[in-house]
Amino acid sequence: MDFNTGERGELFRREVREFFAEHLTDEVRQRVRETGTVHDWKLHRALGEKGWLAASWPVEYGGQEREASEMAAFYEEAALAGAPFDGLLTTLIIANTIRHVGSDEQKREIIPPILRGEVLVALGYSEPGSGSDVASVRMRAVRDGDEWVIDGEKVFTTLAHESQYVILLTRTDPEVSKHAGLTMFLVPLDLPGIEIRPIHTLGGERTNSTFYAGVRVHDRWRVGEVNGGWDVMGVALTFERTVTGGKETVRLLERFVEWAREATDADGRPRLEEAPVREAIARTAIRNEVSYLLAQRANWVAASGGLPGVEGSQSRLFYTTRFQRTASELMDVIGPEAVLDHNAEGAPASGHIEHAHRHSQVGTIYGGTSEIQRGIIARRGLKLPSAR
Amino acid sequence: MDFNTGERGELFRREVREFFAEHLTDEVRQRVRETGTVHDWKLHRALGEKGWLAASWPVEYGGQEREASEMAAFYEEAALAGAPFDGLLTTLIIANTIRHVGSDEQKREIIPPILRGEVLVALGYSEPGSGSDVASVRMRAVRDGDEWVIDGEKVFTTLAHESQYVILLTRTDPEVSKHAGLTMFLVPLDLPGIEIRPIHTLGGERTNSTFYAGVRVHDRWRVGEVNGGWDVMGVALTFERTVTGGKETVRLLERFVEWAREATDADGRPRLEEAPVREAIARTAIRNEVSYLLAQRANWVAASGGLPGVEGSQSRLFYTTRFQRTASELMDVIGPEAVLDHNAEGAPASGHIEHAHRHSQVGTIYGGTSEIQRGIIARRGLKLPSAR
Amino acid sequence: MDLDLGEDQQAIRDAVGGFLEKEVTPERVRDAEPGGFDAEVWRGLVDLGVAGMGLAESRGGMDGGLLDLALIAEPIGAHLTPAPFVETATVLRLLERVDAGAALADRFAETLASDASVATLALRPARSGTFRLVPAGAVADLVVGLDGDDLVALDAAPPGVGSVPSNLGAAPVSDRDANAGERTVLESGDAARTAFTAALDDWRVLTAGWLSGLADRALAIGVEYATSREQFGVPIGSFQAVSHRLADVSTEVEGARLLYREAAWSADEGLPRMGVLAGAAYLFASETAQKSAEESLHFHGGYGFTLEYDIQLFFRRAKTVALALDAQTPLLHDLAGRILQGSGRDLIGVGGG
Amino acid sequence: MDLDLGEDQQAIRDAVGGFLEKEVTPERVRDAEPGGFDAEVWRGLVDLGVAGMGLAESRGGMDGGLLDLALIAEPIGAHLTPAPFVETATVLRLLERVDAGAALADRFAETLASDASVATLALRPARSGTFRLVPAGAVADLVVGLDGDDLVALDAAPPGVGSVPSNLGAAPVSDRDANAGERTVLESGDAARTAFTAALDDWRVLTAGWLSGLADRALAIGVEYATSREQFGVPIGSFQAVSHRLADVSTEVEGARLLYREAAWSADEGLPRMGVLAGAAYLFASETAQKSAEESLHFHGGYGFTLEYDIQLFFRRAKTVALALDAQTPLLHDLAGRILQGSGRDLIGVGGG
Repeated sequence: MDFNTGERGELFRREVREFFAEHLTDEVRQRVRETGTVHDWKLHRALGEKGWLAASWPVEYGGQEREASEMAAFYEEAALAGAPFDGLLTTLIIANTIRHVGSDEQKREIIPPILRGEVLVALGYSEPGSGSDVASVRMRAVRDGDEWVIDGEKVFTTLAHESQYVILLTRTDPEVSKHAGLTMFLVPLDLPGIEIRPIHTLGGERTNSTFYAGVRVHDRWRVGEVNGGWDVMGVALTFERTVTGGKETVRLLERFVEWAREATDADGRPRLEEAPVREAIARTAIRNEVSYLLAQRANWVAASGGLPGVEGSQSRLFYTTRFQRTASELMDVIGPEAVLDHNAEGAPASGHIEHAHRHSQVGTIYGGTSEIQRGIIARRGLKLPSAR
Repeated sequence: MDFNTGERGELFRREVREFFAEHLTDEVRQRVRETGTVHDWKLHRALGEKGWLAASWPVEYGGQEREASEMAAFYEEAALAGAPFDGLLTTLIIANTIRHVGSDEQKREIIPPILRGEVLVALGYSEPGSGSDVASVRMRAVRDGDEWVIDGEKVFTTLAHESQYVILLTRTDPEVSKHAGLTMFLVPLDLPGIEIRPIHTLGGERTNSTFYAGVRVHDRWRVGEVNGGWDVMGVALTFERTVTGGKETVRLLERFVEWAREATDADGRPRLEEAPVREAIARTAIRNEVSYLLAQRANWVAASGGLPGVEGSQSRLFYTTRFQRTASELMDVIGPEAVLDHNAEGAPASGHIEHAHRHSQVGTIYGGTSEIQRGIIARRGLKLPSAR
Repeated sequence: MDLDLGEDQQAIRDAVGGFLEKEVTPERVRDAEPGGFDAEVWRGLVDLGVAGMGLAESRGGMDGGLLDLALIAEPIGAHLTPAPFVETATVLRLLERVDAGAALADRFAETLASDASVATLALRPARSGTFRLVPAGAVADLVVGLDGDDLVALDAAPPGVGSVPSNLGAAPVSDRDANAGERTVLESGDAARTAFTAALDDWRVLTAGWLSGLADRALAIGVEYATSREQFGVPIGSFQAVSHRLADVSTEVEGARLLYREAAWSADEGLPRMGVLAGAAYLFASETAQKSAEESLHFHGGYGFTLEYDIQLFFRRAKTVALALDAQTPLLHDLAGRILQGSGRDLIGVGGG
Repeated sequence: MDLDLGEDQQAIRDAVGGFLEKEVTPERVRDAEPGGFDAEVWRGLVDLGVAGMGLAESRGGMDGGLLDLALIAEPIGAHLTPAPFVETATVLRLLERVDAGAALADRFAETLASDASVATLALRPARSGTFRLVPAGAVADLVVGLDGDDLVALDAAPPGVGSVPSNLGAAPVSDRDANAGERTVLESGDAARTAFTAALDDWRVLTAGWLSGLADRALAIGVEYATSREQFGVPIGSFQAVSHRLADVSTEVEGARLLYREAAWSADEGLPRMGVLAGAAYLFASETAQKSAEESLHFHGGYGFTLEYDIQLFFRRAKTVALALDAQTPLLHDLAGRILQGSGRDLIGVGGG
């Protein structure tokens, strides 16, 4: 038993920290905050030049074969630096999926530009009528010779407005049971018939609705078998679960402590001396450590060759619910000024905690709601009978 | 809109308070604590002499026609005094039920001695296999001429060992749907074939398992129609919901404040000056006031001629869950000595809070679990579709 | 015990409810962001007579008690109305109560009718000559607050919604100079502190009413969504993971409503428990409003996170109003202090005056 | 990162687990109430070699590190074993660490083998010459504690289980006279406080292991009940109201386990974070054990409330052990103080040493 993340991890951590210190400017952070587009092409290409976009991959696929401890350090440092990496995350999920189940042609065409940081892929699973019930998608794809004609609508197609491709879960056979009639396509976003409309969110981030009217896609863009979309989805979800595991709460606590050291009460005493402030620090630190450990456990299972299904759900459930609770509690401790946001002069911690309060609300939803995670844990982890 | 409980209520409150000050001795309290039998015959008969066992009833039935405010004051004062009135509660539920759906003979035979405080009735609904799913009882009652032969087992037959009667929910027709084949009987506990075995509980209270082997009961003890037991149960449950609405949390806070005024920390300062102690007082007081108001609302609905189904469930849900949380939190504030019980010298608040921690665990179970209450509120109050 | 509203109370609630339903739509609430003030809506409330309800009849008011006012604050909160009803009502009650307030009350009654003036209470004593983050401070023509030993009223031109520091709930808060404009000392010394505390308690009760309205509406939105939204072939409200949590919220919403009403009633009855109940009502309504909005938002799934849906409007205001007075722990300590000054049993939940 | 147990660790866990499964049945736990001590069970742990595992090999021990010990504390807690493993292990580590402890360690190693002696740490400094409510104080032959400026070891006849003040968890606590028996000063001044703090941290980690075991077993009992108990024709574990709450508990149980292990590992590695992790591990395991036992008890329905079912044994001990050291808020303050002494990022959840 060894909790060390390993020497290689620590070496790489320092390198990553230096990289972000150099490339992640306040200007980038500000632009991200103002536009809500959590991606920066310059930074992304710089990561590509470093070879870090898929650093864990085999050398033959353009990777650096970095071990789990290094990858954990990479994502931790990116989160701690507040790097805008939503595009990196979605794109790598699909790159991984293509690498495992894509055609050789797809691999050749897609993977090199992805790794160079020139191409982003957005996720098109959710539809207005389907959320937790992912398999109930209605988007139709109908075969027409060598092509497929796609009609329908997707929501929460985050970064579609910056991406070159979108991966679409479509219904190709409406006659069979809902999981059996799905097919996945990787669709270039510059095809005729595609429309992208922004959706603005509580956290300030922009996402999109995307509309597809008679979009003609060549069969070579099909990923996996016809009507085998649910299997592809299973592969993609595996990568989704292992990639996430944020450090936003650590950053949150750091900013809170910074604030408490500087702020003073009506009598001029540092607020760091106040009992509720200190209790909040202790509570948050405990949650953060448990979040860290549950994430490490999921990563360790993956690194040991396992599929961290239950472990991933536990990590995600704990982290996201505690992130919400912590942000809310920290505001309660700060008091009336806590509601000031980053645009207001003198906002505590430059509005970071207020933003976290808003932003954290999405954590218990995307990538599977907390209810979905609890269901997975109950059924697969605890072997409880199926939910009614 | 008027939150006064009314002058009559306050007058009666004083009278009741004086009664308990006179009749409820420390000796009684101690015996109750030691035996776990939450009933005292002498006190019960004294209540009967006062005419208070069914004080709200019409004069013609031996009542005093006291209004809702007086009854609320009665139960509040009884709870605040720590009076052992489990027997009063179960017996009155059945007395009320008999008054509404019993035969004239049953009324004549049962009600006068009940009101004199000479007779107790225990509740025999639950069985080992049936808890929240009350209607799934298996106890059989088979007709044999003018008699019924009863076989089966009941659990949680509290006070059976002190009672003259038990009300039994039995299955008289196993062929029909589970709610349709039930019949209710009022059974004298001195009949041959009945065995009573104690069950000791976490709260220190004693309850019983009761066993019935070939018990022959005359048909005149049947309450309501043959196979109409579920309707009788509905009537009985209505009375159950309106009677309860404890003040145990108020007593708990009083005892906690008393303790905090007297106890000192390592430096000799009164613990009442400690921040966590004061925060706990404020939190508890808020919960207590909301508990009080939700109970008053249910009583008001009942007093206005309504059936406080949703209101009763909300009152019960809030009160019982907060009682648990409060007892646990107060212990956390007290510290290491909080675990000492009433038998230990120097136990904080004479062990009252430690006992409340144990005792409060049953509140979210009896009279319908919190889950049952939430289901009622969701379906009937919020009109949400049936739970799956 | 009678939990029904009086006839007059019901009639005014109906009138206000009709106005709000028609005028204060979610679009209107959005349009008032980020300044948080809609002058036309405020004018409407003035014309309905509710803005000045707490004034004496001789001044054109209705001599409304705190309960009457709080019962109006509830639907005003339910609609997230961008108009300073709570703030103005708090100050008018104060002016009616202190001798030195009479002349100001006369004058305000006039400008209320003519110009839809706004009054407000600075919730925290001035620090270095500034009242910080005063609710409705951006639009208030009259600001009352505690400055050292004096309870002062400042008749001064408001800085306008352009001065509002960007904030979570689009509240029209603003800092106000404690020495600006025409300054009247209403009370001094202990009398000032007593009057200020009483005004704060009024504000707490009215705000508890406002937050109860918010909580109730947020719950209704959640219930409606859970009833109509289907996943796995059934409405999501049929899942216990959803329905049981909404049942908890509904219980707390009922509790919050009863508690603010009891607090307001006790003020009108002149009961000493009023202070304790006001403190309890504000804290409980704050907690309930946040929980209701959070749960309801969560059950919207991804849509709850979008600005297109209304529930985020509730979510953002619940926290903002809950934090308007102070951090949470000091509020608990204030309440504990009041409870412990009282005579025990009467103050901690037996009720019945 | 390697979360598998080492081979030796697994072998000892298996041996201890086999012994506990066979000997420390729920009946045995009940029989030891209210005194909370079973001499035969303790003798068994001595004979297995685990009671003295932390002693140097030269003294007949295994030179076990804190992680080795904590990994044993977990199944010992899972069985609610009425034997002072945590207490004795804490003191033996202390004696091995301080110079003045060598002679005592020698002697204790002998009496442990011959008489199954018990050692314990008084968790709070003596007040007026008394160590109050010392864990295993009723049966400890050797009590170590802080008395003023001195860290003292008292070799004195234990008062026996008859002296145990009746308590929730049937813990063999007892008050101990700080001047009774043969008194050895182990350290004085700052060195005494440092050594005492280190011993307390060991106790925290071992107790966190014990509580994690309790939490895990309480969860397993709840899951088993929810799987087999039917209501409305289906197992109650198929209701989300049950299954989702058990899923929450299981997540926290995993977290508690990882956290005590990381804390123990960091002690063995000599990392400065050990103090923070020990404080966090004890608080989190306390919370988790209580929640697990409470939820599991609740899902038993009426049976959970009876003394016949085992879950109440877990419920009662969870709170008792959680409160053994101090009230909850002072523990948070202690932890906050340690965090703030540290160098920020390393101490608040990035991990990786």
